[in-house]
Amino acid sequence: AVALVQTASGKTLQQGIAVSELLPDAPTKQIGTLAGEVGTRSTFEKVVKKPSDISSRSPLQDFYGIITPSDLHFERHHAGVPVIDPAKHELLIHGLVDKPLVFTVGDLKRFPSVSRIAFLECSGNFRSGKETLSPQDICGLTSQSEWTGVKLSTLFREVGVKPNASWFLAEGSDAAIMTRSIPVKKGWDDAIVAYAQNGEALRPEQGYPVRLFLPGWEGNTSVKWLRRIELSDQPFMTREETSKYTEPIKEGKYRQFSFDIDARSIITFPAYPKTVEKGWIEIRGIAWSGRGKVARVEVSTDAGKSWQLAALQKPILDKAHTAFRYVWHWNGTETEILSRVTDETGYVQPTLKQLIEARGNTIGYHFNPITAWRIKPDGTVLFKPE
Amino acid sequence: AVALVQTASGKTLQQGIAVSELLPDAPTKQIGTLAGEVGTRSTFEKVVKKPSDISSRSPLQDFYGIITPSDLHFERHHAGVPVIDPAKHELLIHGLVDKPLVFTVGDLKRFPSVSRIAFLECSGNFRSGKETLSPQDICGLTSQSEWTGVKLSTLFREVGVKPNASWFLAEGSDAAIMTRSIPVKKGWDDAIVAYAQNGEALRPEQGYPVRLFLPGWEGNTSVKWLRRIELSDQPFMTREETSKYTEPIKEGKYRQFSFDIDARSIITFPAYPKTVEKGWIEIRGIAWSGRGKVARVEVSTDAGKSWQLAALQKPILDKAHTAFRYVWHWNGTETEILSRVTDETGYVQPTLKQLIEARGNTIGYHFNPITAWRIKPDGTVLFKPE
Amino acid sequence: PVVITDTLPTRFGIGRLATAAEIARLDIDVRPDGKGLPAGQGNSTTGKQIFATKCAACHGTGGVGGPNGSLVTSTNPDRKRPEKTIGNYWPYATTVFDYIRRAMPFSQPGSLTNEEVYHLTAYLLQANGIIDEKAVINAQTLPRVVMPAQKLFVPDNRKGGPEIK
Amino acid sequence: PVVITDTLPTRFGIGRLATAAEIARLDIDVRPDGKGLPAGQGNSTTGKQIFATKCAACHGTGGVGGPNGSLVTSTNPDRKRPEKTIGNYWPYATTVFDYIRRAMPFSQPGSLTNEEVYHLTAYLLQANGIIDEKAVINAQTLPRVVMPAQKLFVPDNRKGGPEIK
Ligand code: HEC
Ligand code: HEC
Ligand SMILES: [Ca+2]
Ligand SMILES: [Ca+2]
Ligand SMILES: [Ca+2]
Ligand SMILES: [Ca+2]
Ligand SMILES: [Ca+2]
Ligand SMILES: [Ca+2]
Ligand SMILES: [Co+2]
Ligand SMILES: [Co+2]
Repeated sequence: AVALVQTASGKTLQQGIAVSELLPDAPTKQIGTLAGEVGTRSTFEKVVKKPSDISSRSPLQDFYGIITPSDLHFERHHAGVPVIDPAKHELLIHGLVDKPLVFTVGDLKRFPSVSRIAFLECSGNFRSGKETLSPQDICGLTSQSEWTGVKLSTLFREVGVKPNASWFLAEGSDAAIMTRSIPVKKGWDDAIVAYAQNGEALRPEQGYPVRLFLPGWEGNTSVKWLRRIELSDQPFMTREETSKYTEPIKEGKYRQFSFDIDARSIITFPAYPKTVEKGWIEIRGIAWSGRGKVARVEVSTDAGKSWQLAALQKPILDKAHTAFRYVWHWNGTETEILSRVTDETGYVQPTLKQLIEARGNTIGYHFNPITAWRIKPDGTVLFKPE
Repeated sequence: AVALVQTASGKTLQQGIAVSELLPDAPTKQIGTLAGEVGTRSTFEKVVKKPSDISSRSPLQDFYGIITPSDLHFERHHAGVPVIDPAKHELLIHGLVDKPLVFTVGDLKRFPSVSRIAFLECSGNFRSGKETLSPQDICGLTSQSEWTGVKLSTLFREVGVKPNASWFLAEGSDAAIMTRSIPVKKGWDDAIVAYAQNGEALRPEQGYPVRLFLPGWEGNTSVKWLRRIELSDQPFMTREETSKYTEPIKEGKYRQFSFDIDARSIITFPAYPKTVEKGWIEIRGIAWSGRGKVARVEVSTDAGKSWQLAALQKPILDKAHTAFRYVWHWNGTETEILSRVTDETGYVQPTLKQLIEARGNTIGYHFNPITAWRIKPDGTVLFKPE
Repeated sequence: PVVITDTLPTRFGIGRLATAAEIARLDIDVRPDGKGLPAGQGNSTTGKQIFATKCAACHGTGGVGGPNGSLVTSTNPDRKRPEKTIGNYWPYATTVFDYIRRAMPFSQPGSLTNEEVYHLTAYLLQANGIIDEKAVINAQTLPRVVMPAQKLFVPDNRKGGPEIK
Repeated sequence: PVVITDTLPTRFGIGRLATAAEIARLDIDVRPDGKGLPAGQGNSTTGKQIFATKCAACHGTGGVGGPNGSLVTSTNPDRKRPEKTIGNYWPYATTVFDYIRRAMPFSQPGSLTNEEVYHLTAYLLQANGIIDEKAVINAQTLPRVVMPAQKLFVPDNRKGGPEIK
């Protein structure tokens, strides 16, 4: 039915026409779903992690802001995700302590609590080798949550950690009984025994019901499904800090106990597989450092010849993914865009070449190079492996 | 089988015993779930909203920190949650503008973006009347997300809002075609046309694919499923700003266009239905103001006779739920605990009595009284309706 | 952290120009001054019949009672406070037209013709004693109807600071 | 915002004292100095047999190759760099015992007896040419085994600031 419609000033004649004919869309003509107990994700959204058996990469190119939806937080585990009944789970703290104690999950929640928004990144978070890699492929083993728990220092005081305790073992309750040795100082500084993530209990993939969370440190040290902490006067030299999570440096040596995550940034838009149109483009990305706050992010739109300061979205938090943006007018000619972060220690994100020069001709853990994206005249965007 | 177990120094004899007999739990003895595309919530967690047909209250007593999990964000809608195909959805901006424009969802995402963590609260967020009310029952129509979108001011510049435009209509694409009139100033100040929430696309219940987000203002004005904005030189006097969302004040008058959310706080632990034990208790809660930052939260553990400053968890953000904590030693005698927020304008959260004195003897929208919890000697906690 | 803003243009050239036709198709609001009211007209007698068929099940016979609330003012001795209705609480008559057209009947929103909405508006105003049975409601007359509740509404005067309002 | 900390006690009195028995049940780690090693002992001949039955399917015959990686150093001309194995990359022998006991065999973790773990440890050290076939591995001998790779490891010397390390 052709209908004469009203103008903005209501002048045109249109008697006897149902308003339904004036309205564009079905949603306005039928009552929607009533309120429920648990919300839903739109079925039009197909945002997923990319899993292997042992890890699953966050779709960084599909995210907005700095919070990672908990069910899209990257995964890395050594024997799958255990099913743990929180009523049966306990944390034992023993070794060089005055009073070895066992805490139920309920006990841990009774202590003074702390929350912080911080990233968690696997130190093996680097892939390269072909042009058709997305941010998720290159660097999807980093995610960010608001973590809540009890400070480990509070528990240290409760058990009375002895002065000669210099390391502690953190042990998980998964089938790998994952263990890492951690300097006691980190426990006093800012370690959290976390039981919540983004407002709710930890997700199973993230250590439900209790995990260690070591802000700024390589993800593997934030032992999930935490069941035991043993205070010691030396490291335990577990398999995860010897055979794994050690990396080659020059002269045939290997670096051990490399905990800090070096500062890194990546442009998540525009990035493969998305495409762009000529004109104004907001270049978007995230930057972070395991050593403190992001001080600055620079963006280059001319393959690294010149650099401009990007805007940083507040709040700029310590050891946290920080969103950066740079509004750019693309004239349609082929170019490369890059981002480079500087953290508050003055560390500037290196190029792959600088990293290889510094460490020798091998790629290992803690690779955080500047990522370049090629923008083709047709608007396709490709990763530039170096 | 009784097994002689090793001591911490490994001395006790225990040959021929499988380590499985030494280990407490099944999770360490079978490979867990492999990594996946989308994470899960532990089946041991039963945290849900409390729904009626038209609204659904967030379980504040079950939350940690300040981010509300998106699927537990409160709901309020007037004709259900519509199903909207983002490829078909458009936003029209017209009226007193130089250039009426239609934006696809993709168009909106191309503009410079902004993110902010802020609360959203329904101005009808108050229940009382019996002792067995939880924070969810009393005040569960408030939630907090990191919202991402384009500033409305950016779109205002794009369409060229005329100088004589003083109000705009925001219209939803639900079956109520929900509309509100908003002063143009709010559009220039800090309004966001949001398309994302906590890192991902808005959830359908929260306005997918596009909603208005007006920081600090009563939730109903943040029109969801936004399809149209019309600039005008006067308000439209829609049903939601006349028959609804107006409240009685003294002398038989009714307050209209009461946008700002007055500062409020609530203790979420200890609170009904949880119970406590004698000894150290961390009193926890959230505080917020629609007019800026939380300046201070005071807690009373003696029924309001004396007040102590609570610790505020950083970051303390503008127009955002802010977590507060107060560590208290409960000696087991009956008492009442209360919290009271002061915002940066100097506004102090009132008692119900003060509110009723100020507004006359009726309860309406924007009721933000101090909430008191009675702690009984047996550790049960009850709401104290006044 | 330095924020680059000087590169930002006023306009990004994003979005497509809206045609008059597509604006009109969506522009269904009605302002207190009548802007937005379509052609057509209604009267309370016809409105009463439509109401009985399409509305009374939810809003009661004659607009009083019903599972979804009264629309017509009445003196009900069972209630402490009078129910808020169009007669005693709605400050603008145009809102009646606007709201019914966009949202009612609840289970079939968007199904009424403009003519039906005019009739229903006329009926609800008449049943509330605001206009008489003979009155014709159209784009000219509706904005002129003065509602009893209009004088009750005052703007928000809260403004932060120590005073509780 | 003022933070109250002076009311905080050192100890909250939360948690229950761990008994020696329950500590021992969980305390399965083994340190480089041997602390944590249980009684028992192993030899490479027995270990070789257990390995063939329970491990070789994943780690290859003789610990070379296999879907889950070599554990024994070999010269494989197909590979640019030698595979990292116990022989060329593990700095401490105690880690072999600790890791196998806690995590292997991958599909049946926690199923080995301490004795079996000693045998397997002896075998993997012998196959890697670190101990000879006659050596007995137990709580006294294992910590004394010096691993070829131990000298390769250096502590992290990165510390922020402008230098790339
Ligand atoms: C199936 C039930 C149902 C039917 C049929 C129905 N309504 Fe409603 N009506 C409702 C509900 C529910 C509301 C409240 C909606 C809300 O608050 O979002 C309502 C609200 C209203 C209001 C606003 C009342 C106020 O005080 O704010 C008016 C006016 C109204 N209806 C008029 C009508 C008219 C006219 C019809 C018939 C054409 C009609 N209704 C048919 C259920 C119904
Ligand atoms: C079903 C397959 C499977 C079986 C059977 C198996 N393993 Fe493994 N093994 C693995 C996998 C997979 C890994 C890597 C685990 C990881 O990285 O988290 C591994 C790792 C190891 C490692 C560490 C290698 C390194 O370089 O870090 C050792 C040592 C080991 N296994 C020994 C054994 C022994 C001894 C047995 C038999 C008792 C055994 N494995 C049986 C799959 C298996
Ligand atoms: Ca992890
Ligand atoms: Ca809402
Ligand atoms: Ca209009
Ligand atoms: Ca409709
Ligand atoms: Ca030990
Ligand atoms: Ca095991
Ligand atoms: Co490392
Ligand atoms: Co209001």
